[in-house]
Amino acid sequence: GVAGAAGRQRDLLIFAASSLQTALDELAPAIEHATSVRVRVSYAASSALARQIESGAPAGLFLSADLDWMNYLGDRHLIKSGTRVNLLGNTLVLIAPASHAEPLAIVPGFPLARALGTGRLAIAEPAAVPAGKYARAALTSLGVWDSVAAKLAPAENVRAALLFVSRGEAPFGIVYRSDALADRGVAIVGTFPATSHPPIVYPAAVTTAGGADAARVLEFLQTAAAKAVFARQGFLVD
Amino acid sequence: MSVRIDVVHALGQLQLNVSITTSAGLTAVIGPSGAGKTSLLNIVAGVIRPDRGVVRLDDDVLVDTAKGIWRPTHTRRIGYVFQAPRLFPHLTVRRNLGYGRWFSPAVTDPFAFDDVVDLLDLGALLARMPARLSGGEAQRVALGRALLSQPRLLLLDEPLASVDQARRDEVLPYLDRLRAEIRLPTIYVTHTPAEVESRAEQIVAMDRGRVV
Amino acid sequence: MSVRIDVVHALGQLQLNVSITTSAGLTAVIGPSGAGKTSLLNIVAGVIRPDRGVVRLDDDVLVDTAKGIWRPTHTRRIGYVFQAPRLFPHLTVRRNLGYGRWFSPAVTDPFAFDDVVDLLDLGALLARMPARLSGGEAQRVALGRALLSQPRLLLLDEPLASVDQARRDEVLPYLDRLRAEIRLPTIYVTHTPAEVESRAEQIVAMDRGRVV
Amino acid sequence: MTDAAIIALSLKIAVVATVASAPFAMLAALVLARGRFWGRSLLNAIVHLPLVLPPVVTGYALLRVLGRHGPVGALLESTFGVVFAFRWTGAAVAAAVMGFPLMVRAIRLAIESVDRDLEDAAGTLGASPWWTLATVTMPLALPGVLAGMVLGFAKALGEFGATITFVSNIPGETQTLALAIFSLIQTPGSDRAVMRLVGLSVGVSFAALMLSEYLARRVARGRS
Amino acid sequence: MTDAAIIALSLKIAVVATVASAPFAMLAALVLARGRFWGRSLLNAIVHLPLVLPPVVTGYALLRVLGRHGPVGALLESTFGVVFAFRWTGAAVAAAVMGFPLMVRAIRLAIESVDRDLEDAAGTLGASPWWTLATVTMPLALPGVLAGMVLGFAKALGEFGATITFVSNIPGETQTLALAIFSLIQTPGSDRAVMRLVGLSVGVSFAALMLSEYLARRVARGRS
Ligand SMILES: Nc1ncnc2c1ncn2[C@@H]1O[C@H](COP(=O)(O)OP(=O)(O)OP(=O)(O)O)[C@@H](O)[C@H]1O
Ligand SMILES: Nc1ncnc2c1ncn2[C@@H]1O[C@H](COP(=O)(O)OP(=O)(O)OP(=O)(O)O)[C@@H](O)[C@H]1O
Ligand SMILES: [Mg+2]
Ligand SMILES: [Mg+2]
Repeated sequence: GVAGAAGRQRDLLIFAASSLQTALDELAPAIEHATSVRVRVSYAASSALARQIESGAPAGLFLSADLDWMNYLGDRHLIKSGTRVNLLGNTLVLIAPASHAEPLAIVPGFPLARALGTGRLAIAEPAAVPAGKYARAALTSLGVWDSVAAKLAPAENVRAALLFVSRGEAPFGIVYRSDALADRGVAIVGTFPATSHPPIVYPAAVTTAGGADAARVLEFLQTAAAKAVFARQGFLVD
Repeated sequence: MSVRIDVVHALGQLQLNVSITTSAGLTAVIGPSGAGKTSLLNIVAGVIRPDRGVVRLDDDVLVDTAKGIWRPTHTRRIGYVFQAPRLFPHLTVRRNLGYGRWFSPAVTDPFAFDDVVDLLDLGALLARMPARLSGGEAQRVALGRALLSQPRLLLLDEPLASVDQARRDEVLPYLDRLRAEIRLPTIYVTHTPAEVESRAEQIVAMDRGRVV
Repeated sequence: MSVRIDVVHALGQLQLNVSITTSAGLTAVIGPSGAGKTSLLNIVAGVIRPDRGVVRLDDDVLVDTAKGIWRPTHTRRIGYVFQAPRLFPHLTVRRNLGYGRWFSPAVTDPFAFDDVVDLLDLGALLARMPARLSGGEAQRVALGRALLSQPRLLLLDEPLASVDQARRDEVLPYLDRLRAEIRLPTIYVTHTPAEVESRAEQIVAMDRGRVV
Repeated sequence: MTDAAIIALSLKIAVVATVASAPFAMLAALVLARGRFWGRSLLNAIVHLPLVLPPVVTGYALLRVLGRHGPVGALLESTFGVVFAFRWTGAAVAAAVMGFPLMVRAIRLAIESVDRDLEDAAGTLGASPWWTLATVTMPLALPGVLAGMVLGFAKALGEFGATITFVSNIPGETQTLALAIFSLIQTPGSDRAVMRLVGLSVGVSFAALMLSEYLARRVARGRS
Repeated sequence: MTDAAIIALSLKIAVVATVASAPFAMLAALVLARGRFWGRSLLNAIVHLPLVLPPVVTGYALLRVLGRHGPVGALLESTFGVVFAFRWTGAAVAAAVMGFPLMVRAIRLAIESVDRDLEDAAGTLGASPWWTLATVTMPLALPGVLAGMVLGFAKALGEFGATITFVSNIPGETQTLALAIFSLIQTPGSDRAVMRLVGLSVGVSFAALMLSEYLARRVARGRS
């Protein structure tokens, strides 16, 4: 048994989007200390986790990188809607290999296609992965999507996109600031205005299987102490 | 025991068409290479299903294509020494010899294991794997294996082709004794008519699929 | 041509220890099952590497363990009809027969393909796959295949064991003729001394790994 | 989780997956090698499916069918109390399913190369087809069974997509070496840790391969 | 991309991956089956690596080695002008690498079951070891080569993790069926479209399997 089994009441299984791993792993001891709940975290793609919760996964708390999949669970009454919060935010940045990074002003119609030349723009899969969806929205609102749409290198997730840039395979990439900060092989050459894309939100909620422990942990994640850790990782906290 | 074989079977260009009845004792089948001797034994043993015909051991109908009867090989209790030894490569000589005994129903055992081993001089080979046998040794093991399965009919396809004269002269009288004591009828294919001339109660000469 | 064989080789419990010299013509090797006849041929052909010893064809040293000489099988030009036919199952009879000709250096061809096919009566089988041959047919193809590879020495391991009398009586004189015409020395293993008694210029009797 | 615990869990999952699926793989291989029935091609296609589909799809299908709310999963839970969802047993199921086509192919190939003449010989000695199978065909196909199990085991060690989709990535329960490596790869700056786990994976599989080669050599030696 | 274009690309990648890696797989299988040299166990382990490691790791390794800035990738580009990064050729490389252990195992198993007596016979007829290999051993191992190629092809169709990590998911260039399915499965409410593409995958592989079984039957029939 994972959570909820008799005698192991103080164990909590959290389902969290992969991109939260560094921060949550760092927070785990503090969570245990503050709430006396021992947490175990399963990191995977938000889509996989949401479908697992739908199939009765014993997770008490879900931290998604994606509004759509949280909504998916909400529509099916699989989360306690009262507990849902927008836990974190993030910023979208344009990155280049650290070795030859020159600032590029991100304004409507900025010459990204020309800067790319024959190279490709590494982004997370724009049809499916949240970071890719935001990137596509931002480029569209800035009027440069059409000029780069044929020059994309869509990756499985943000980290893979990051890898393409840090390995120098792609001259530019679009990732979250939190990811860009974590990789010394890349440099941020520009930041997308928050207005250029829908707000980047990491929603969190206690699942219908979750109990008081889950609520307490979620509460802790919203304390200043927790926020400081998230902020240090590059997330936006309010 | 009488064996009745009356079958028609097409083998590539060859049309096998044989009708014979043999009664207890030794039946020799002779004939040139490609005459259909092996195929005939295969039909009796149940390894080949004939296109048409009947195979009977006394009243026991093994094959009757008209009536749709076909007794599977393993229920026929017919010992068969193939033209090649076909030993089980993963079993020692001892276990090859013992393989058929699992299924032999008899309580009394006219073919005592040790007798057969002595007769065929297999004592020194029992622990050997088949890959380490000489050609003649392998063929003797195959013969012993068939004898030890306690068949009610024995089919021998040139069983002594690579067995030396001395041993041949021992084995043939032993087979005679077996036939005499337990009335084990035998069909014996050979290229060396001399081997069986004096013993065979019936000689079937085949050529091009037919009895001539 | 003279063949010098002087080897020692351990085979399980058997210690093969043979020293013979044969000169042009037919050498018969006889002896009971397990005597080491096949192993001897294997050593000459290069299929087995002897523990110690020398094998020479005239001045051509094939094996000399003391000097570290070991000529690989395919460079020896020794035709070998094994105890089992060992036909290539994926090639037709015709291509089995032709297999060795790829490598035969001769310009003149004393073993004309058609002659061999006629002699061994293989004409009707040329398009057949080996799986569809009878035991005797397969052995004839193996013999033809070895002859057609234009060897300078022929090793025959009971090549006529499952060949019928009539054909045997044809093949043996043909082999005589080959030996006479092109001086093809032959080492012939058999259980039927009668087969070679009148022909063999030398008879080597083996038992338990030794010449007796 | 310590490295040792992750390795122990991975080994448990891989061994259980390989051993438990071997009989089914033998059966499927046998039916494909020897059966002459109408649905054979279909069975063949189904066996190959986990290879052909992206692992995520297989994992998703497992979740749907064997999950707590899945038709088979619910049945198993209510009748036998067996739960695969989010348990190590489920990870073993995912690994077994993904390795299945590999095992079946190897075993089938070996069965197909068994000399039918030997089976005929067993028949004339009184062995029924089933007994012949057990005492002649399968022993002779043993190298193929071993090769299949090696492939299945290696696959089980490396399986990632179907496992994480079916039973998630729960430390101590379903987080195998492959999943731990994936998690670490997602974490920037953990190249060192990734290399360490990759090294462990390689070490475990190297040991398994050596063992299998040793067994194969013993089988081969036993026949000469 | 239309479904037809995705299928065409997937087939191209799978066929090229399978055909191009087959000779290497035969060579590796041969060396493993017959070679007696010191590094044999090591080679065996290396061949199995893509099976043992999570596909993402393999993709990552490919990127490091064969990427534009990887040691081999840079060399290939400067000497031959060959680029794998973000090209369909790179997807074929990823598929080939992932399918390699499967091909090698099947071929090796088949080579090991070839009767050595036949090779000896070829030798006495004057065939050198290499010629024997070409005219006896490999033809007799053909069922294994076919089985291996089927496994490799199926794996190439389903390969996902290494491909997307190495050459990304570019429609019309590197987006195979498996990658297209992956994109869809991450999108809520796309079950229908996923089912359609899965159906296509199954159809393609079914056709490939039928073809391979037909070829295998022809080989077998040619020998009886
Ligand atoms: N690999 C091996 N290991 C152990 N013993 C072997 C091996 N090969 C052959 N022998 C044994 O060596 C002896 C000689 O074998 P060989 O095949 O040379 O006999 P042979 O004279 O040809 O007999 P046959 O007339 O029966 O063919 C036999 O007793 C055989 O069992
Ligand atoms: N599967 C088959 N397809 C076609 N022809 C076959 C098949 N099996 C055997 N034959 C042919 O049928 C004929 C009879 O074969 P069989 O094996 O019965 O001969 P045999 O009398 O035993 O000969 P031998 O003394 O040479 O062993 C041969 O010409 C053989 O080539
Ligand atoms: Mg015959
Ligand atoms: Mg011999």
